[in-house]
This record gives sequence, structure tokens and C-alpha cells, in this order.
Amino acid sequence: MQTATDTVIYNRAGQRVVSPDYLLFEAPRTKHFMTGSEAVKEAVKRASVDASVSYPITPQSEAAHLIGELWVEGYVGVYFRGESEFGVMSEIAGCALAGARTITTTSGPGTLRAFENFPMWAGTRIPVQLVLMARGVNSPLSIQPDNLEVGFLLDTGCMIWYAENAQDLFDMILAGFVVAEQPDVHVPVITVVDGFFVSHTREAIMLPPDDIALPPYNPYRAPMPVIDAEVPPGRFLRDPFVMKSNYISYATHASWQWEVRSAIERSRPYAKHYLRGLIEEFGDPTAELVFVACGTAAAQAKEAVRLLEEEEGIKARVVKLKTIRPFPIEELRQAVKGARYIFVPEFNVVGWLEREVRRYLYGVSDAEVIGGPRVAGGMTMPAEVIVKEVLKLTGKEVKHVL
Amino acid sequence: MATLGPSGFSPYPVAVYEGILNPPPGKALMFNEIVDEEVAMREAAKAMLTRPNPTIFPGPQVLYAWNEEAKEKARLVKKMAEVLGAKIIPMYDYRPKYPKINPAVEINPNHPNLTIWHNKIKACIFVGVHCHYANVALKIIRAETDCFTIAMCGMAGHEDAMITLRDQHVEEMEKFIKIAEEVKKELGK
Amino acid sequence: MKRSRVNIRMPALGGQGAVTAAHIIATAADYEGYYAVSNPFFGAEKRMAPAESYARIGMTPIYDRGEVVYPDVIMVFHPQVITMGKSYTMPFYSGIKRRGLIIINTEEDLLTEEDKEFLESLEVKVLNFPATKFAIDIAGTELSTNMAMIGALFGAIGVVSVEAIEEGIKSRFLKKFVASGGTASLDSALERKFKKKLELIEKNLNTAKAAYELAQRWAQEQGLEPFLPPPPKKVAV
Amino acid sequence: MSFKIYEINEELLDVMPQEIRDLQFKATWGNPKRGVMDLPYSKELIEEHSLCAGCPESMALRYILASLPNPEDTIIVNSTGCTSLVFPHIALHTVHSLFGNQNAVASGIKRVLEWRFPDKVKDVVVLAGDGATVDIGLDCTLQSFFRQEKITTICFDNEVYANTGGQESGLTVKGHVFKMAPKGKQWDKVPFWQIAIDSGCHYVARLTVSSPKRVETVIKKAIYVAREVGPTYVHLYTPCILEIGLNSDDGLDEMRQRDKERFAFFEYMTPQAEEVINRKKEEGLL
Repeated sequence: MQTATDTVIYNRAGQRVVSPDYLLFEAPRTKHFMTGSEAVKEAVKRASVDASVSYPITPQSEAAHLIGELWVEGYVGVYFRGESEFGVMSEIAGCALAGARTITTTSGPGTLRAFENFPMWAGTRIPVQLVLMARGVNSPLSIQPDNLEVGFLLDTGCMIWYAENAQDLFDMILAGFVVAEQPDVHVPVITVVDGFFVSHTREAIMLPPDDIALPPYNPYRAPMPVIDAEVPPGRFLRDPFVMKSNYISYATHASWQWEVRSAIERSRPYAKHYLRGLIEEFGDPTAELVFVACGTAAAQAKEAVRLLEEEEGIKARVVKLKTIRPFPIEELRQAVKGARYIFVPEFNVVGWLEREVRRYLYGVSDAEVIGGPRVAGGMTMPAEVIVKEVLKLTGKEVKHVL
Repeated sequence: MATLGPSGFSPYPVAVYEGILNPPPGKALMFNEIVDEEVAMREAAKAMLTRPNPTIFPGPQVLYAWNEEAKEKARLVKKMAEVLGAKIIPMYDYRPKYPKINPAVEINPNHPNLTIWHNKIKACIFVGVHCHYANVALKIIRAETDCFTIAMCGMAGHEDAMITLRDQHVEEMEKFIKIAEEVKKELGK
Repeated sequence: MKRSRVNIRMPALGGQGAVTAAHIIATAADYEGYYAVSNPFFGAEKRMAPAESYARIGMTPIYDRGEVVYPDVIMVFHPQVITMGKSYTMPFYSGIKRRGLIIINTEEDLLTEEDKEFLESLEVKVLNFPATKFAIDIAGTELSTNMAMIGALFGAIGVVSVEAIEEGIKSRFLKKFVASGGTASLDSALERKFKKKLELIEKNLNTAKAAYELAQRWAQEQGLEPFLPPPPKKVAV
Repeated sequence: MSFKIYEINEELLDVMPQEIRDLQFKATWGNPKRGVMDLPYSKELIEEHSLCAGCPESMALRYILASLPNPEDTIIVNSTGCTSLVFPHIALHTVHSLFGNQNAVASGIKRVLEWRFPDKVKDVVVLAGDGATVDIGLDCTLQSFFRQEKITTICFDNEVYANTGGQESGLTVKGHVFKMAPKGKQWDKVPFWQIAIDSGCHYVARLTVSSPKRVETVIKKAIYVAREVGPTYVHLYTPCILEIGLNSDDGLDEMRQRDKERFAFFEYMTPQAEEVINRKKEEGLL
């Protein structure tokens, strides 16, 4: 509760600074109808962001344009177009090293072009936020949703969160800064959505007022000295070559890598709080048929659960994973207790989530894990197709699909 | 030569992979147990007062006079060393040092074990070290030495230390010194 | 069997405003009190190339997204979708659900006997409706074709009022709207043409209204029931 | 001024090693007139180097660090290569990021420091080898010039990839046999100083490091111009004595020879840059 003696703090954009809990959970919300890209803008507007660098690539360009508008309106301190995704991610790193709260966006081939930067971001412990609007990366060219690239990112040392829709994305962007900037976490967070299915889809979203914002980033709580010549030690290289020039430096490097991964592990309690749990459960909790999925695959699985119930009388449920790094190991194991069949529907050909699910359920669950259905290259995964897969397993005919 | 610690030669497994997380605000961590700050402070003081060659490793945040808190903390580090009968060996910067360090008078986060081995340090306190470097160093010490590590952290703490005190500022450091004086008396030192 | 969801597929040509139409349809349905979602299927589509967008209206929260493979309603924005096969599916009505609806922007009947037989077997109704002609006659520009199509849709399926359509149109043209580069330049072309935004909205609305009334009469003649029950009167969460 | 980050707390002065105490008491801080002439009398900002004995890069680094007009508020960004082994020993805030992205990282740092500290002068200097500047990092280097980033870019041109074992680079001279050019380089040395001019740099210089005083003047001009006007570029010849088969004490002689030919001193400035330089001269800072 605010008393008369409390000072009201404003950020540089003139918004009233409120606690993350207030912004995320308590502030009154009103309904708006918008795309996922617009939801990015609304989140950035309330996040006291210092810097953003952009580069065009479909489907993230619109989100990047909108952050540019926020810069014109004074909500973002530094904004420009970089030369390529490799350049952008390096520029963003520079911004973060100099003490800024930063956000950028990319998609598909852009992610791959920038790739060298992601382990660097993690290794240098910058809490950059990358909003990734997943799209196909294979040749031949595709601009459509396909999340193969996320499979590549899993072990870069960045946290990876996966939003299902515009509302998730809005809340995750705000929570992302809060969790990533905890002094004992302080690694990058990649907030993923499936391109087009979220970026270009318009839906209702509940937003808090836009005259309140997150507390600004305090770079002096970072686990490494910020590069601004204002903090000791004065002699400080970020990040040194530790492979030579001194003995036993290999152990340093090993320890450093474990530290980055430890940092992701430390994010669990914070993420649990600010995301209201690392997983979300949907459907009949007693159902033996379980879909484990993230993003749009989770959305489609929810529709399939309804169809199965309404049209086939089959009980099913969805375990939606909100975080992939850290992987919600315990939560998943708890959630699939009693499961007989676990389907892992995915929007890529390799089934990276299936691998993860198998890895963490191995020897823990007796359920049969089925890697599918799977679509790729931008294909839609109609709920009817998921139902068909399930019915195949139970030996039933498909009635409602023509 | 080195005596291997609980993790063996490699810095893996690290504490978080054994399920140990930093303590919540207001609490402290002792091995894998969350305890009251005062309990942890007493045990920390006891370790420093009873184990051979206790040493305080102050980091850049307390070594340099860059703000008022740092000046005050430096004074308290000195006092703490007196009460605990501990040596002070500074971690004045974080570079991988070339061509070699002088382990008698300095400690470096990239190879902290050298200083601990050289001086046969069996209990130490990290204070004023940036969290990342404290964590890197504490993992190596945990793996490669039998030194009892105590972290006095201004932020959320370091689970790789054997005792972690979090949110430690001037007031908390004064409290620790007071407790250390009591423990010292109890031990008849 | 009562519907609880209406899935709409809009095969069109690039530049016809099918994405805008999907947005207005979903916004209007949302205003009316239904759950609604709209999305385009974007390739690197340019003007006059096939382009599709989708809208979903329902009684419960909608998770489903992406291409509508099994539509309840298909709105064909341009005769070339049928005559030149400018469609992502072949035939253009593949996947249509039983008792569905097809609205075709055409002045003549484009369906073959085989088409008709198939659609009749599924009890699918077809409304041939000259939307472009309507747009030119009422708004004075073929750019309002999408407005005529929206009016026809809601007149035929009987679930969203004219007032809600008006809200949808206003929200599209009065609020700051994010569009892709191509759509943004189309917008400014529209604005130049109409000089003033309000005038634009009024003309669009008149077009939609006239189409709404026509389709409503047609639905009555055909004995079509409203596609959805009254809105669930969603409360803000 | 951020000199306070070098100031040791009095209580702990006795536990600090001499080199750190010297940094506080004997280095030249807060004096824009500092320069190479201070070298014999002051604590240098480089503690030790891990380059080959006699490497001209180490001379270049010493002269540059002695010449920075505002070291307590200077950030240096470097890249992978021989120099990245030296950077840990430099008493400033420095960054090693990736190979080739140094000008991009520096752009981000400079813009954010301007936003965070609008009332302070924070100089950002890029220091990288020829491979990093002209080959792998060419895009980032040029684009930072195009964008008119207010940073100084210094290229240590040793005409070879030295750290990786002596491979041909874009700045190797035509015909020279290095690894990956086993028949000799097939095309000309890239005249990067000229490209820098065409790409929007306001001050460009090409020289060897045979004359410490000249290095000092060039570095100061480049930094002052970058601070006020826009990007500046300094191209320094720092031969790799190892890869061209010279002895440890031959570096200086090699540079003096090249002073007469392909590294003859060359300087370019735009009218805006000239105005800054003239003003700094009047102020006695150049």
C-alpha cells in the first residue's frame, strides 16, 4: 500500500514505476484486440527499455518497426537498424554490456546468421531479451512458421521460454526482463512464439494501463562489472580469452560454462512465480491420453482435446510447457503421472521437443511416448489431424473429417 | 598438494545440479540446508576460528573506494580479519593473470585453488567479489580443495559455497563481527 | 448438431483486403460478445496473386490458429479464385463442413454441375453475390469489395449486428493500425481517394450495410438458421 | 571522471600488490596532456603483455595507452587475435566479444553510454587486427562508418593472421606466400585507409609505429574528432616479426623501412575534423 510519504518514482519516459508483481498480477486490465506483433510493442512500452536494435526479416519485422515507434515516442532510449542479424546481436550485446535493458527480435535464417552471438551473450552474462518469431530455416526458402531453429538454440546457455499466444507473449516479455535480470540469473532470455500463428494473428488480449512500467534496470547489480568505467576493477576485460596465457585455464572455462547453466537453473523459482508455473495443464486431469507441447502445438492440442471429448467421448489433456530452458523436469514428471499415451505434437521435422520429453521421462514414466503428429514448413496442424492420429492408435474410424 | 573436495576434480557436478538453490531473502544456506542467518553466521565464525589458515578474500567491490558503502565495508573487512585472526588476500581484479600469480599474496578467480593450496587455507570468506567470478571461483574451490568456503554476498548468494549469506551490507557485516566476537569468547580464544 | 464455432476461410487475390476483412470480422464478432481470432496466411504474396486469410468465431475461447482447413464458411473474394484456380486448395471448397456456406463475389454462376452436386450432398448453401459491383455502385471504388463481403457474411450467418460491424470498421480505420508495408501503402491510396477518413468509414459502412440486408433476405429465403447461438456475453477476465 | 574506481580503500592498502598501488598513485589520470613522453616516469596502463618478445604490437599498445586523452573514461573494444591475449592486462574497461564484431559491439556501447551519461565524455575505441577489421569484420567495420558512429577504429595491420599460425589476409601484399596462399597471394593488398575515407570517416591516418610521438598525435586527433564529429580510422603497421622471419629486435627496423614505401605517413581529414583539430591545438591539447 502506498502511503502519503512514499515517493512516486517515474522512469525516463515519464511512466510511474511499479513493482513487477503489481504490473503483472495486480494492475487492472482492459481488453484490446491486436496481433502478437502489437502485443510486443505493448509489452516493450511498459518495460522501461533502454535500447533496441532491429533488422528486417519476416515475420518479426512488424514487431521491430513498432519498437522503433516507441523510440520516436520516447519510451525506448536507443534504437537503430543494424547491418545484419550478426551485427544486430553484437550491437545489442554492446548496449547490454554498457548497462542497458535491451530487447531485439528475429526469425528463422536471421537467428542462424546471428547464432555465434547467443553463446557469447550467455557467457558474458547479459540479460538481453530476444523475441524469436520462429520460421523455417531450410533451403529452399520458407518464411512460414516452423520451429526447427529452437532445437538449435537449446544449448546456447540462454533461457528459452515459449509463448502460446499474444497474451502469453505480452506477459512473458515483461516477466522475461524481471527474471533474466535477477543478479543470480542474469543470462539472456529468448521468448519464442511461432511466427504468423502468433505474430500475425489478431485476438483479444488483456493489458494493464500504459502509464505504468517496470522498474528500470540497475546494471550495478549485475554479476559482472558493467562496461561503463564507473565500477571497479578499473582493469577489466569482458570476456577474456582463457584458453592460454595461464596454466589450468581449462578448469576456468569448464567452471564458467557450468556457471552459465547454473544461472539458468537458478531462474526456476523466479520463473515459477512470474509465469505462474513453468507448465499449464488443460483438460481432464484424470485422462490417460496426454499431449505434451509448447506454443501453437499446445493451442492445437487444446482444440483436439475438445474434439476428442465432444465427438469421440475420449478424455485427453494437455501439458503446456512454458519454459524449455530451464526444462520443467519435476513439473512434467508430476503432470504425466497416470498417463498411458503421451503425444508430442510439433511444428518441425526433427521432433526436438520429443527428444527432450523422452530424456526427462526415461525411467520415470511407463507411458508410451509418441513423437507426433508433426508438421513442418509452415503447415497448419488442424485439431482434426491430431484427433486422427489419436484415433489411429485406438483403432477407431474418423467420423467428422471429410 | 591438492586434496580433492566433494565434487572431485571437475567443477561438475555443481551445487544447483545437486538440487541446491540460493536461500530466499532473509535466510542463509548452510551446505544444502536453508537456515536462519544467525545460525549460519555462528557456524561461519566457528569455521574461521577453528580451521587452519583462515583467510578473507575481498574483491574489487570492497577493495576500491568507489562509493561510501565500499569505504565502510573495507573498514569492516579489516575488523573482521582482526576478530577472526584471519589473513587478507585480495582478489583485486579478474583477469587470467600472465605469466603466473604470486599465490602468497593474491587470489584470482580463474585459478583460486592455487592460492588455497599454496597457503593451506582451510576456511575462507569471499566478500565484495562480483557474483559471476565468485561463482566460477567457488566451483573450482569446491571441486579441487578441502577449503571451507563462506560467501558474504550483497545479492542473492552463492550456492557453491558451503555457507552462503545473502544481502550482506554494512549492517549485516557488523552483525557478523559481533557474532564472531561471541563465538570467539565461547571458544575461549 | 449445434455449432459452437464458425471457421471462415477467405481465398482472395493480393490487394483485395482479405486480411483487413478478417480483422474486421473478428473485431466485430469480439465486440458482439463472441470469442474471435483472425489471421492471414502470408507468403511473399503480391497484388493479384492468391492470398488467403481466416477468421474464427466461437462460443468458447479459441486456441486454434493457422490455415482453416475445415471451414464452415468460405468467402471467395474474386472470380479468378475459381476460374483461374488462384486458390491454395483444389477445388476451392475442399474441406468445407456439412451445412456450410459459400459466398462468391461474382455476377454469374461459376460452379459446374459436379461442384453443385457435391455441395448439395453436404447441404452447403452457395450465395453468388456481386460484391465488387456493389462496392463500385455504393462506395464508388472497387477497394470496398471487402466491405461488401463482410456485410454479406454477417447478413447470411446472422450472428453479428450492423452496430458491431460498424465498430469493427471504425477500429480498423480510426485506431493506429499495424499492417505490412504493402497494406500500409494501400491504406494511403485509399485515404487519398476518399480525402477524409470519416467519409471513408461512412462509405464502407454503407456498402457493408447494403450487402448485409441483401444477404439477410437471401438467408431467410433459404431458411438458414443463425450459425451460432447468441453470444456468451463474455465478461472481462 | 571515473578515477575513483582506481582508488584503493585506505584500510586495505597494505594488502594490495605494488602494481595496483602504482595504478592509483603513479599512473597519469585526469590529464589530457599525458602522452608517450610520460612513459619512463609513470605507471603504464598495460601491466605486462603476452605477445612475442619484441612484437611491434606491444609497442603500439604502449604508445596508444599512453596517448589516450581521457583514459579513466575510455572503453576499448577488441577482437580475437594476438591482441586479445594482451587485453586482460590493460587497466581499463575493455571488451573482447567475438571475431569480427568489434565495431558493432562498440556502436552499442557508445550509443548507450551517451544515453546513460549525457553529461560525461566517454570515448570508445576499437582496436583489432587486419583480419578482424578488413576480412571477417568488414561488414561491421564499414557499417559503423556509414552510420557515423562516434568511435575511433584502430587497425593493427601485421598483414597476416598471426594468432592462428600465419595465414594470408586481405591486407597481405600481393605475391607473398603465407598459409592458405601457398602459391603466393593472388590479389592486391586492400587499401583500407582509402575505403575508410570513402565510407565516411572524418579523420584517417596510415603510419607505422616507428615514431612514438607521431602515434600519440594521430591517436589524440582521431579520438578528439570521433568524440565530436564522427567515425575516425587509424591504420598502423605492426609487422609480425615471427611470420616474416625476423629476429626479436628487428621490428623497429622493419617499420622504418616501410615508412619510406607502402606505409609512408598519410593523413586525411574532413573540414569538420580540421576545425576540431585546430581548436584542440589552440587549447594546447595537440
